Amino acid sequence: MRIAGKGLVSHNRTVNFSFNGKDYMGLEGDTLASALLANDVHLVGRSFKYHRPRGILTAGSEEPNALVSTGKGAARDPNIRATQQELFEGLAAQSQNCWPSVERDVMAVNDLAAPFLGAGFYYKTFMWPAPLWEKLYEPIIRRAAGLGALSGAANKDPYEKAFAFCDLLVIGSGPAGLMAALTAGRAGADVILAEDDSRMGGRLLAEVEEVDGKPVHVWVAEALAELEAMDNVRLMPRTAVTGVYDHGTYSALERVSHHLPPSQSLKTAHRPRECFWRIAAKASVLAAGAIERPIAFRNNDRPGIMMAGAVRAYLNRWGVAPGERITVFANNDDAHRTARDLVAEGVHVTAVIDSRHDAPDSGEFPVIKGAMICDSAGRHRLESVTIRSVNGEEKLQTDCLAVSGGWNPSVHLTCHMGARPEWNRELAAFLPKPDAVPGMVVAGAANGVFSTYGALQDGAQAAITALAGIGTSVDAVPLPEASDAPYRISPLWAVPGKGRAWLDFQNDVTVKDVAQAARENFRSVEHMKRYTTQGMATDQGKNSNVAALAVLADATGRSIAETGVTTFRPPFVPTSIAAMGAGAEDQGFMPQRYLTSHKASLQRGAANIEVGLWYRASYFAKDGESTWRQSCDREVTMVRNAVGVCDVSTLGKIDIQGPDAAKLLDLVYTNLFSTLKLGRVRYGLMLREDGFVMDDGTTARLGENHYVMTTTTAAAGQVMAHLEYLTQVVRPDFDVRFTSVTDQWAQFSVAGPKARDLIDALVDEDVNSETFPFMACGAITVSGVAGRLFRISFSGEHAYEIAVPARYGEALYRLLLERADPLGGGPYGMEALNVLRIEKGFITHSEINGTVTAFDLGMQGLVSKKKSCWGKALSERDGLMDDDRMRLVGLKPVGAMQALSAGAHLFDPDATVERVNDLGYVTSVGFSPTLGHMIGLAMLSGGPDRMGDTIRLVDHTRGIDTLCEVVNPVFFDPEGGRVRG
Amino acid sequence: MAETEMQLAAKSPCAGLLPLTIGDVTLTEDTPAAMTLIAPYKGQEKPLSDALNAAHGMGFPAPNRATGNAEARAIWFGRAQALLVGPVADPKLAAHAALTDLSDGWAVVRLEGAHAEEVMARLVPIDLRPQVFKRGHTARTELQHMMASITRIGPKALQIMVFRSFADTLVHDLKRAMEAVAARG
Amino acid sequence: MRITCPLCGARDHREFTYKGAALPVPALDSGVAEWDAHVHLRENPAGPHEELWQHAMGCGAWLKVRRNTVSHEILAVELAQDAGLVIKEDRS
Amino acid sequence: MGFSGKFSGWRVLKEGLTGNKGWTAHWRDPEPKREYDVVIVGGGGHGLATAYYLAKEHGLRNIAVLEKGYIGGGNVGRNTTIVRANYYLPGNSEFYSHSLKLWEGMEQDLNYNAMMSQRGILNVFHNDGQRDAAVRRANSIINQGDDAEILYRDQLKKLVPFLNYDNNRFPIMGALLQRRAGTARHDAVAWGFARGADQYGVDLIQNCEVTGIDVEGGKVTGVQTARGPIKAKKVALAAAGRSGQVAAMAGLTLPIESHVLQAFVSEGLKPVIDHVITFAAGHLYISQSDKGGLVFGGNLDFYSSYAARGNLPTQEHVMEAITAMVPAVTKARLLRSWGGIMDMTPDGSPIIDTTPIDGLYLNAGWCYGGFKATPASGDCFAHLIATGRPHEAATRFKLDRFRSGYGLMDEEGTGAQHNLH
Repeated sequence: MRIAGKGLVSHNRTVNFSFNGKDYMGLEGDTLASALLANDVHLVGRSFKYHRPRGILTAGSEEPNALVSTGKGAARDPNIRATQQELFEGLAAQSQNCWPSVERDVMAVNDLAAPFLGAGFYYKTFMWPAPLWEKLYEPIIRRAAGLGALSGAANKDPYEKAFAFCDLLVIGSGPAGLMAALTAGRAGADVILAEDDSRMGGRLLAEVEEVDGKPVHVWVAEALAELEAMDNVRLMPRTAVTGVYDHGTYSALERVSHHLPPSQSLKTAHRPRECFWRIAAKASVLAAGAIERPIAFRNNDRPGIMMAGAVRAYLNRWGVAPGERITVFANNDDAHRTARDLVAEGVHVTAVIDSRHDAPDSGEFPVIKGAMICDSAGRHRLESVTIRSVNGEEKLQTDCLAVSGGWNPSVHLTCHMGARPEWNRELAAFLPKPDAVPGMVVAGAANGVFSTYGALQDGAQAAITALAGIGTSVDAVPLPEASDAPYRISPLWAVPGKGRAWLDFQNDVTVKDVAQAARENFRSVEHMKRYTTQGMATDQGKNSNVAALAVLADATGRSIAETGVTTFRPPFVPTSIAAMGAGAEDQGFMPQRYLTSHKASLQRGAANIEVGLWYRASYFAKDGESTWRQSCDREVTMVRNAVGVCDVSTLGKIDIQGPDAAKLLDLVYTNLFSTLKLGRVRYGLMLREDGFVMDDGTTARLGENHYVMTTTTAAAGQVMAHLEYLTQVVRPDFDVRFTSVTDQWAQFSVAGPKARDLIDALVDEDVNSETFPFMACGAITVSGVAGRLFRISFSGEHAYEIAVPARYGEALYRLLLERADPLGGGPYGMEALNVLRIEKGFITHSEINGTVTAFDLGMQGLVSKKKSCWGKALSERDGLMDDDRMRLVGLKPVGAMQALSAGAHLFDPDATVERVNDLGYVTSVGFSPTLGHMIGLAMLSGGPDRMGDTIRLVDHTRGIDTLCEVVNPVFFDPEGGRVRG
Repeated sequence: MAETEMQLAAKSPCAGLLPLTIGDVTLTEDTPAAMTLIAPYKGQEKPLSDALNAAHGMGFPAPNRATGNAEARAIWFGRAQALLVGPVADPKLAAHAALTDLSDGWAVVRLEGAHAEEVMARLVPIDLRPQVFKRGHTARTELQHMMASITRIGPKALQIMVFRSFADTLVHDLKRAMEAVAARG
Repeated sequence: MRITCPLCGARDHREFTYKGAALPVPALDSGVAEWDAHVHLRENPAGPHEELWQHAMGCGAWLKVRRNTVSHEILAVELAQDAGLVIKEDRS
Repeated sequence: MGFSGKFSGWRVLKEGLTGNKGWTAHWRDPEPKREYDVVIVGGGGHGLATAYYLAKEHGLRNIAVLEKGYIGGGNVGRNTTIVRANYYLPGNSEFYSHSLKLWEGMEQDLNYNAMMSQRGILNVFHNDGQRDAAVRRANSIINQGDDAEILYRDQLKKLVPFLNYDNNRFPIMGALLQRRAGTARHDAVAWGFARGADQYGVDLIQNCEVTGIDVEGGKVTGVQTARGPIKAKKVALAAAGRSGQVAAMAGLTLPIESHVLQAFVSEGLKPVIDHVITFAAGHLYISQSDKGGLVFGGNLDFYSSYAARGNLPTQEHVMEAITAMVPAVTKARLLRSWGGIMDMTPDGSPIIDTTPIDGLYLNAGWCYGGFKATPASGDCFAHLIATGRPHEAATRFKLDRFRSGYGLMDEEGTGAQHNLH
């Protein structure tokens, strides 16, 4: 029921919305919850296990009951808190976890079976017969459980992430937060004030009182205007601080456009739905307020039973009375204000039922002292409550019950770094442990200071203390006058009696469940939580934890302090995966690196594959070629018979200079480089410190103290970090400098018998076997551009790699292809490159898979005996030199047309195919058009000792079971005549 | 031996991608004539700085600082190295430092406009607000998942560099952030 | 976590990579036992721990960081080049 | 049948009709005795399973499990609940194969429903190299006698249509499927073994931190605890996460670093993911619990830590991976994140072995494979403790393998840097 003119909503601006398909009207400034209550809608959802009817309990993000779905199609957003969702024109929301409707939910039958569905029942049954778990029991349980449903479609809404920095982060904008921000802001500190609510002011927005002689919301508006005007203060409404991390790192979730209708225009099409903030704050003030807690009694979960503070908030902020005959049930003075404010607005208050015998008479409403509510009635809406007092039990007609079991300070964020809150007997609440988070000062209700004046004072002091901690001294600011009423409470957790009394509303955990858990020896608070699921719902126990552990303490005969709390962990409010993962949509997950030849390759029909972060051409389909194999075979043959061009710029290139450059190379490579002559290139192998092969590649000596090292594409980053490690940690005495030049140079392999013809005709210099013998390198000029030429080969053919500054890469690539075409040549891709290298027994990271040694690869000859090197010591462990290790061999099929398979395993032909007989595996295979059959490389136990043996190759997944001959891994031109020719 | 003479066409890293204006923020490509990494040898920091001053008119920059001006700038580029941007490095510097031509190794863009820092706040984990990251300041950091160099070159202008091959992703990420900032209005 | 790089200042730890305990490097030829201990065995303290990080996405410097493994409090950071972990002289 | 009686559907009905008053403690809380034949340090899944199998398979009765906090409070209660046998290196293959077989009969054996759900695990691959590695792995699994299938894109699409098959960076090519793999209710595993061990008379002693290990003349004689000294003929360490700290009490330095691994759960949602799905790109694994929460995780935080909590970069990376790979679930909200402390070894594989100290046994180094190992770890460790010989399914989990170089089990090939596995 709306009260005309009351509250902070705009009474003259109506907003149309729908709930469960029915149209309603609300006001600007409403939440979905306040608008539903204004329309007298109380039944909003169903509980998790028993599908009990549920209404609105709270007025904040801790709401456990009133969870709805909004949005259509892929934009559907499940589990939206009605208490937080601001109303906008056209908002359409639906109830969840009910079918066919929230009024008639067939699963409500669960409630009848409740005696059999108590705490942990599922651990004790559904075990027979075993296969029925997956086939019957589990599907039923899964369908019954869960809350909202995802749409099933990819989320296309925009989200974003951002970073922010400040001296002081103030969390919460109630009296303590506002005073903290004003104190720090006036002193010129760099301040962020973050508030979960859409409107700043915190609890002050929900109260009728005066601050500084003005109505409280006027004071709030003035304070905000002052803060708004400060350049050094940033106000962040709709922003919940979700986590506290090490060294002043905070996470926060901003609901950027949940309160706006879906974007209709191009300008707002990219407007994020949410923003996930990473805030680095030198200090912080936690002023997150407190959360009111329910009292457990029989059937305390009906729609219409609400928190007393929430009832007051709906009245004072939104001008809504959630009932016509409202009853209050409390154990503290604060809840009496709810009755007072209702009466002041002419709402009928039946009585305040106060469990304390010494409860005050605080206004024009009856107070029944020393009494409790022990039951309620009403199917979809509260109709009556039963009062138990010294006079016995008595029914009272009422349509709304405002309950207060006291307030729990919001200590959650103080626990994110492992601290536990401390029990305060006087306040009957857990208070934050001092210095729980370095740099964080807690103030106001979050610190157990519940009066308005106390919170203002505490907030101001907290800012001074927090800033002093980072060396900034700040003057105290004058404090406004405000009420300083004491907080008086006498603990009451659960009303004794029969029946089910709810602790955790969403997960349907009752007092009985906790008592039963204790009886079954789940006495640790963690055991109780895990056994009953109390505190595991979407509110993470914000509404239920303290009462549940008080009930547990009672059941186990311990004090609350002894019983302790479970751990609060991030995030403080549930945070969408989309917000925390923003930026990773489509191509955003990892960067993409493109070759200078990328566009030209595509124009030649290239299919691309990703290699590390790079995109490379895998093959170039020509007209008439319908499979990659056809293209690959042609490209291999082209390289073997004419000339092929391949962009090899993805290989890591590291420019190394300095007097100790050669020493560094000798340290990092297994073989000697200090003996490498100027203008020459050498192949090298480098080891990890554990003795396994890290990478291989070539290094060229360009000058007296100048080298350029080549790494594989995959290991480029690892090798760079390794060199930094060696020169900064291991040998900082080396006078050597290096940097990545991978992107500086576009480098192309030109391979094949006609490679020299092509290169010689292209560059200004004479290229012949004298000027550029095999493994030579030098400067060249190509079409007026200074470049480099390396006579190296990864195909076994006469080959070069030609490099020019990257700006000329595309032009050179086009020119190379233009020159190759008339020679019968053309581009080749990764597939052909792979076959060419397998034919030659050259290794890639298919072989260097992190578990092989130089010995395994047959490269022990490359480990110099004249010097030591990084990784050599551990490479000489007995187990790594054992002849039975799996070692590199070639495989060719016995019977020409047999298929080989990478990932197949190897067995003796007369052994059974089982793990104990496993001799190795195939690393790489390809069809060799040169040889006319498939070839493969494999790691085979005792491999080199089995040359000529027949071995059985089995790939269950591809249905291949074939015999192979173990051969030398160099299939083609083993003498190497072609490469030198 | 080449039989023809013709110049290879040059292409900049962001060719075809920039310029771009979204809201009040503009992204353009800069193509400095030359970029040279200067890494002083042991004990050569002082003589190098002198030689740099003599040859190009600026000293070797301290960490997180850039020296020089728009025509010739020395940007601190990480541990024990700086990038000379603009002029071709005087070969005499090689007596004191390793010189490596990186003229083609990095994509260089300029982000300019009233909301430039807000765009960057969506991508970069350091505080680039003008009162903190002032003229002459530079940083090696990351932009999304890319290594980057960021330098303030004007009251509302930042220079951003990433490895050349990342140019596409750089523009993609900046564009996305520019759109989000503009959409907030 | 934020680590104060001696060169760059305080930075988010996403810019850094972690190697492990900061241990003096044995001589290359000091044999399997010493290298086994260096590469594999760890004191693994619950408390202050000296460890190596690299400011990989920043200036590239390797750092020796003294950090509490229980509270994550960072007690000291220095450039690894100055930390004296240098390789022992080979016997050969 | 023990203290808490036999559990069954009938019993649930009967107790339900009589007000659920008949349920009693699932295990006792005994005072520690002065001496035991075997003291197990660590009341997590492995320690409890060890006690259970020592009693059940080897007839020992005078056993205590000493737990610093509450039983099941370590990694068995803070993991992503995945059970699988899809390793490919000798040592791991036979061990996890054995473990999966034990899982399959465990609930009936323990008379405790741990909700073992053989819903299948999909390891998604994105390129040729990953495909070949998946094929090699699948063949290893089949050669071991377990089930594995390679599904290609179109087959996979029928099974899990909601993945992003055309991600620019990581298009999905196929997946390795193990149908017998799945999930289990992690807490219930600990409780089931605890109840089972208790029924054999094993003393489960909670809130009993071990503060010292007594060694005389190279032989273990007992332990010092927060509740006084306890003598023991044999002491078995099963304190993964804290192994280095516990072993140090006996003067041992282990090849182990402790690292934090985070895990995540979303709010409850109606069923959407029916399998466990892991991705070769981005180190992501995700499934949905029976309660409806998406349960997921990724890589380590990478730095040494004993704090059971993580930091943002890893959290964000995991969420980014989901955003890229499974955009259909990104409207789900993260409800809770937590961290577990992992014993990371140099090859990513565990240790079940004797130690240089007579009577002191070590079960450690589970990296993040500990949960699925729970029953076999208990069975094999119990075998070693009782007989002095390794169980045939755990002959290779040697403490000295890093020094000898024999039998290293580096499944990922990342080398001897503890945090890279």
